[in-house]
Amino acid sequence: MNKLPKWVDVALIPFINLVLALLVSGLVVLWIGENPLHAMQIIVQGSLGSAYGLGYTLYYTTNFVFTGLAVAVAFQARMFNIGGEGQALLGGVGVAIICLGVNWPHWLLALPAAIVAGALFGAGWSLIPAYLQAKRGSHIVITTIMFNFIAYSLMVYLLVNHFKPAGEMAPESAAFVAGSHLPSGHEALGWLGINFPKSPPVNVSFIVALIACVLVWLLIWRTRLGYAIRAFGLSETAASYAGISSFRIIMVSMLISGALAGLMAVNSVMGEAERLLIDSVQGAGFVGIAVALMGRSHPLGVLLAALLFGLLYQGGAELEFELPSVTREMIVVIQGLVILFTGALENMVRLPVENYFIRRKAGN
Amino acid sequence: MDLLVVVQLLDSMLRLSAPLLFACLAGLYSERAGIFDIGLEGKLLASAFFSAAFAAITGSVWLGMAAGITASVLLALIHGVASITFRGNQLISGVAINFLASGLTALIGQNWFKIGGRTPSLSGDARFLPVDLPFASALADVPIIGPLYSDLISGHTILVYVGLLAVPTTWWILFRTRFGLRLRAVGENPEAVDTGGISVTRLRYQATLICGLLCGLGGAYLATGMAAGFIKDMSAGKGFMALAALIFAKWRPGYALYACLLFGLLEAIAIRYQSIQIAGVGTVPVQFMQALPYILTIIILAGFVGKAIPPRAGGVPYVKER
Amino acid sequence: DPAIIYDLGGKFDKSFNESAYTGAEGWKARTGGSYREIEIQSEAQREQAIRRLASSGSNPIVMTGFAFASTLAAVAPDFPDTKFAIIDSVVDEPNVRSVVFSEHEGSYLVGVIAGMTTKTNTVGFVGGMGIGLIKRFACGYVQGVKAVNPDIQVIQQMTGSDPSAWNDPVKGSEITKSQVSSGADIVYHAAGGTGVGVLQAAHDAGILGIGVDSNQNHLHPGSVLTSMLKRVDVAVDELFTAGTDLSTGVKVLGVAENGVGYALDEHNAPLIPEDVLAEVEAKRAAIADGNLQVHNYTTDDSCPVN
Amino acid sequence: MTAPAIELRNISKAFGPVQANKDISISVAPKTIHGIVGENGAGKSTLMSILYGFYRADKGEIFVNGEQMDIPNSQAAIAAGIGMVHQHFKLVQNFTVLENVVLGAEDQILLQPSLEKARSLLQELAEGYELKVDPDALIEELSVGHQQRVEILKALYRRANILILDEPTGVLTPAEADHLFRILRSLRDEGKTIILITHKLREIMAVTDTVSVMRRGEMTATVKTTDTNPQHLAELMVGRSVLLRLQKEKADPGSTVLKIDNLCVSDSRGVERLKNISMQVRQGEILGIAGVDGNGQSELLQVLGGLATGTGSVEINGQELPLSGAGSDAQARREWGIAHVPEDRQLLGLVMDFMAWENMAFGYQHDERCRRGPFLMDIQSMQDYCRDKMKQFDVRPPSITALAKNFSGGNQQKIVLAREIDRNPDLLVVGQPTRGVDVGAIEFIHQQILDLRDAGAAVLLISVELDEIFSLADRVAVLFDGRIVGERVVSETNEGELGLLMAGIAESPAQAESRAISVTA
Ligand SMILES: Nc1ncnc2c1ncn2[C@@H]1O[C@H](COP(=O)(O)OP(=O)(O)OP(=O)(O)O)[C@@H](O)[C@H]1O
Ligand SMILES: Nc1ncnc2c1ncn2[C@@H]1O[C@H](COP(=O)(O)OP(=O)(O)OP(=O)(O)O)[C@@H](O)[C@H]1O
Ligand SMILES: [Mg+2]
Ligand SMILES: [Mg+2]
Repeated sequence: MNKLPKWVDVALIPFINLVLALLVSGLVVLWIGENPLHAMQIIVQGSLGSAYGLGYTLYYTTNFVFTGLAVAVAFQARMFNIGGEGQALLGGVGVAIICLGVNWPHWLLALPAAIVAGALFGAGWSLIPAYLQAKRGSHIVITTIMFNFIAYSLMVYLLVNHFKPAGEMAPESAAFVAGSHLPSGHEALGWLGINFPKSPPVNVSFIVALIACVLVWLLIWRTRLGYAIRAFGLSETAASYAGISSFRIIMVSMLISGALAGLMAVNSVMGEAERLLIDSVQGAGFVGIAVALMGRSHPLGVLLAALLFGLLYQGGAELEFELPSVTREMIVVIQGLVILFTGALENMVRLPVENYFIRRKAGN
Repeated sequence: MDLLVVVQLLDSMLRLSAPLLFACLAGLYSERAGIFDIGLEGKLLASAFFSAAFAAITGSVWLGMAAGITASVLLALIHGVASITFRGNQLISGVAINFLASGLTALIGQNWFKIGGRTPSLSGDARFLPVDLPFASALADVPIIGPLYSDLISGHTILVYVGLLAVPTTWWILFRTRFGLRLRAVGENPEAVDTGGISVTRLRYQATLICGLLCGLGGAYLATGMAAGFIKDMSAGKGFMALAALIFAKWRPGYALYACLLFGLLEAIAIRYQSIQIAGVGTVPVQFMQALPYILTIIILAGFVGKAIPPRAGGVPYVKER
Repeated sequence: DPAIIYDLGGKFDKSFNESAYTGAEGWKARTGGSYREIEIQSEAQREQAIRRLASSGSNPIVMTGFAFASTLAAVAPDFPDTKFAIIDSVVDEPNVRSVVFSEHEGSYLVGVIAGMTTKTNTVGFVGGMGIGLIKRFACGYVQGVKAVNPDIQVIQQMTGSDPSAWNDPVKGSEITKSQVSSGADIVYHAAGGTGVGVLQAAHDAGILGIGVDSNQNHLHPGSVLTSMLKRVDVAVDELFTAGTDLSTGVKVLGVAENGVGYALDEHNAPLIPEDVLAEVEAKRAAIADGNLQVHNYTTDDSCPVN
Repeated sequence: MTAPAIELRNISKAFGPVQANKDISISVAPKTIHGIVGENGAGKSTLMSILYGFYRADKGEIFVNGEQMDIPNSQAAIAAGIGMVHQHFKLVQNFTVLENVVLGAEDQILLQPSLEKARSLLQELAEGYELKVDPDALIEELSVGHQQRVEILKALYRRANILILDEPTGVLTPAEADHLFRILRSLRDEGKTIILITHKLREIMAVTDTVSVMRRGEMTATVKTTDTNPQHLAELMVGRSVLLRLQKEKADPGSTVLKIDNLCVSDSRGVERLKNISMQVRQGEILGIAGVDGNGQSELLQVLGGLATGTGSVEINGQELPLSGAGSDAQARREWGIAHVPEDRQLLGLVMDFMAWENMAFGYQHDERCRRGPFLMDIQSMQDYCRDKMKQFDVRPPSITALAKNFSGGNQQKIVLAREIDRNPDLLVVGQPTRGVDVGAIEFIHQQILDLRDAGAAVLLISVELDEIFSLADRVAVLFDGRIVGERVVSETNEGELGLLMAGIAESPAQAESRAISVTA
């Protein structure tokens, strides 16, 4: 019941939330006995200060764009998909099957196949939670949490019993066929004559992530399905009045969400590891929650928030390297604080800001 | 299977289900009061770390436990402030708390002890040691009763018994006291409580704090009773499993005990046998055993085996004036 | 400068990684040099860690653990001017030194000690992941035990099939408790961080544990019978000392090279009487000069005794 | 003269931008039944909730028995001897009656003694006031009438001397209501003071001693019941002389559009809310459905709008309309040419966080006008259309990008109406079209509905406002307890007759049926 200027809602409040989260993080760093400004400098320097760092930042960003979009799409339908972790793991299985099973002549053929497989497997892993929510009202948060754990177990089982080449000790699949190798930043930019370092794992999946952002934006704001999803998310009762089927919206939004999470494997499994590892997701499914919250469930916001978290992740790795007393768990703390301030404690910031603007308007 | 193996398995089940039980009862108080809590995991972890850390520093497991409980209660308070005072999303708050606990424990652990985020190994008074119940050694040689009593029932740390006692106590508090009545009411219909002249906020904070306390005990048990020190992420999903047990138990203390024992038993089996041969079924991989609690919970949630109806006002912030 | 990357257990796992750490620190103290180190936190960080160090000019780069094998095989060709060394696995690249240990020989020796010490004629073994490397430990151990007395029963259990099996003390202690109740009075572990729980549980139950990799005798003085030494510390020191001149190829460290052995110090001396000491020393000499062949599980994926 | 039992001075309360109470003063004499009447949203419940400590007033003073009191919470109100039966019951559904009664009034830590005490007291009260209810029954198993008794028992158990009842009869059968009034009288005769909120003038006249009238957050008058009459009260309530009727042409009904036979609808708990109703509406005709809120009107709207399932037969232009399963959803209803203006525009009719142009297509997003290609929306065309409609219906402000929640109630309703009427539906079902809408807008909305009728549509109008029925409808059917208890031609009936029907004091269903046939045939 208020008329806040739009920029307050989409920019100012998230910004204040972020500043609060960073302030508290700074206090933690201070408590550990390091200089927060110095730590900040290392993070920024390490993530943006060199082509090398940027390459890693963008690699992480790619992961977080996928999982962030996954959470965001579900949020639009007021579904809280905590299962990105499991869906991304399963997406990895799909991608691995494609990259191991076919002797691809060229990555341009392998990539679409892997996208389809990753999306299908990811969506498949959200199918049962979605169905149970839609048909039986089983809380999606609980079921997706359960499915994350089931996915971990399934992953170990699959790797140990099916993917692991005989005689190998580590639970990981064989290396993917050479034809499924995605051009890295080094190679791709090399075609344009740009010299980009060899090691960072950023690869053409980054482009796929950007395309996914555009497609999600189109879906949510330009298609009739997106219209229905948003209507359902904003008012379930009104949606039923309009003849929008709750079953259909829950299923569709959760399947799209799962598919997006599964797509993350194209970057991490196919693009980076080039084999299926046991924890290829590394918590990115959860980072997606923070990303979607910060990004206000809008693809552009998700992209920016994913960049922020990519920066934190890469910077965090450098931080650990440079300041041994600040381990990379610092990033997990920052992530928790961002989720706390932008998600759970939103009203703490929003109410005073709202009051301020309402009073200012009244004053005029 | 001979008696010895069974006793061993049950013995192990008791040990393994104790942390689940604490967390499950913790969740029970919170959710019965209408506050969903997926941050049980984080509270367990925080408590595990701080109890081990303080036990290591002070040499006293009791001081350690107090520190663990304090940490867990502080996290519970954050959850309370977010979800009661500021009417935030309880699920998001829970997620945030899990992250905070996971990050802070490793970070502080490394900072304090510089051994990779773990605490030094605890020994002597810095740990909860098994207590022998009266007559345990005297009865040990009596057939059947002997092993059952002196191996299975006796010889656990004090916290295991506290956990078991917490079950009837919780039942009694919920169903036999004024506080319990109000607590259950506030999770079903906070307006009824409010118009009855009782503060919804206060009740919910109380429930959250009890939740913190119990998670604190669970964490202390994890690090100073079951293990001899803290290692990174040692709660390893137990908080979520407790949540599963809570749903499985349909938010009732007695069933909660059974659910936790069942999950503990599954874990005990999974630890001992890397694969299990079942006649007619074939080999059951250990991963299936590990996933079984979650699968069972999904089946319950799906409503195929009885319906788990959560407290009606659960997860919804109490808003009096829009 | 040289650099080292520790595996998931971290450099303070009181075991394998810690032994590598001791070696690195020893080198530093001795030469006054400096080195860089990374403890990886997850599987997916392996590659970043290697590349990070290689790009920043560290040379040679040592990594501890077989799990680095596939990653290293993929990364090493990208840095032809950098020398890499991997411990516990063989990577066939021109710039990689592979260091493997004859764990079966060391395990055989502690098996002999266990066999001569057990009173219940039952001893236990707790492995980490059920992989070939660990079965090599187990098989050597069983051979040693049975060499003393073929009637001794050896209970063997693995902790799990994924890397978390290296870092789960609670699981280790649960398994140990179950072995104790089955009559074992000595339990040997080859389970990294999980072993902390094994030794703890052995101590709590009043039986003897046997440590692995590092000398773990001090963890519970009087309750750790001995430790199977795998001189990762010696290997790391040697690799660091060789520096950029490191020769590549495979190097096997066994009893003869003093790469493996058993620990004897003030903590466990009272536990090992003269006759046991004499016997195990005799075996050690026999293995060293080739008179005694201990079967290596990984050569044919099978063990002659069980 | 004794001090008033309750005196409120200059109470004001705002909910955000809504000024629910403005500077209200009222005085209630002890040992009387004091009625408060007012339209929906007048602020009656808010005022009483302030007195009961559920809300805090922004300003104003409260005196109880002559003493100034601060009532920060319900506990304080209870301590001051005030009890309240809320419009929406505040009971814990899966608790027993006993547990609900003691909740918040337990006198010690242990529960059992309190429960025992309550059990015996309940017994006494039950006998004293005819308030029988099984103390061990779960609330969810009780009828609403019994649930209300529990609420009254709750108040009495807390030794309330001043009892507030907020619209207690809205959900009661007439027999239950009469029973309630008997109880209220005997409570008063025992020395208790009772404040009765209702918007049913019949009840005010029947049981109160004094009556206060509220309108739009203000107190407009307090009079002795014996000194007034319903007509006068009604004028005070709506703030104008009643029956401001539009000029309307005589209906010229054509062929039958809607034919309902033996329609039954049950709610989610399986309680039958519509019982074998039958009716017909023809082209160019408005059939009004009158009745007290909660007698099945919502279910009728829902089943026709595709929001609920039912059994029986409904025909549209002679074709059988599916009442459950495939093809019975709201989308399908629109394809059948049924437009639905829901009772609750904020909950159903609009997505409050959608912009005006998005809401203008709501439910019709698959129309040719809204689509571009197989997936996309034609945003340009949707916006142009919205701009047109907003001009035509004089929606203010005329901003197509404003969110629905930022329009006033009347303008929100205009958006819904514009959208539904514009499709030239064969049948328009409309619920409470002017609830919470001001006079100017009412006139406009009524005119639109009449125009639609004159253009040949069949209109089913559901309204609790008899005024509205008389202004618009050509025929009127009265719903009572899920049944149609009578049907009249509007020009041949009067408010008195309909009021009796609405109160359930009427002909038998069989009679109603035969009359319905004779009227429509
Ligand atoms: N908790 C609340 N938050 C915000 N607005 C409210 C709240 N309660 C009531 N209102 C608003 O205050 C105004 C007065 O409402 P109130 O419930 O007091 O009316 P009422 O006279 O009791 O109406 P009714 O006859 O429908 O019960 C309405 O506009 C209503 O929407
Ligand atoms: N929460 C709000 N924030 C901003 N503007 C509002 C809000 N509520 C109402 N308005 C604006 O204030 C104006 C008056 O609103 P109000 O609800 O008082 O109208 P009203 O006089 O009741 O009219 P109606 O009879 O049409 O309901 C409207 O133009 C509306 O757009
Ligand atoms: Mg009201
Ligand atoms: Mg209005």
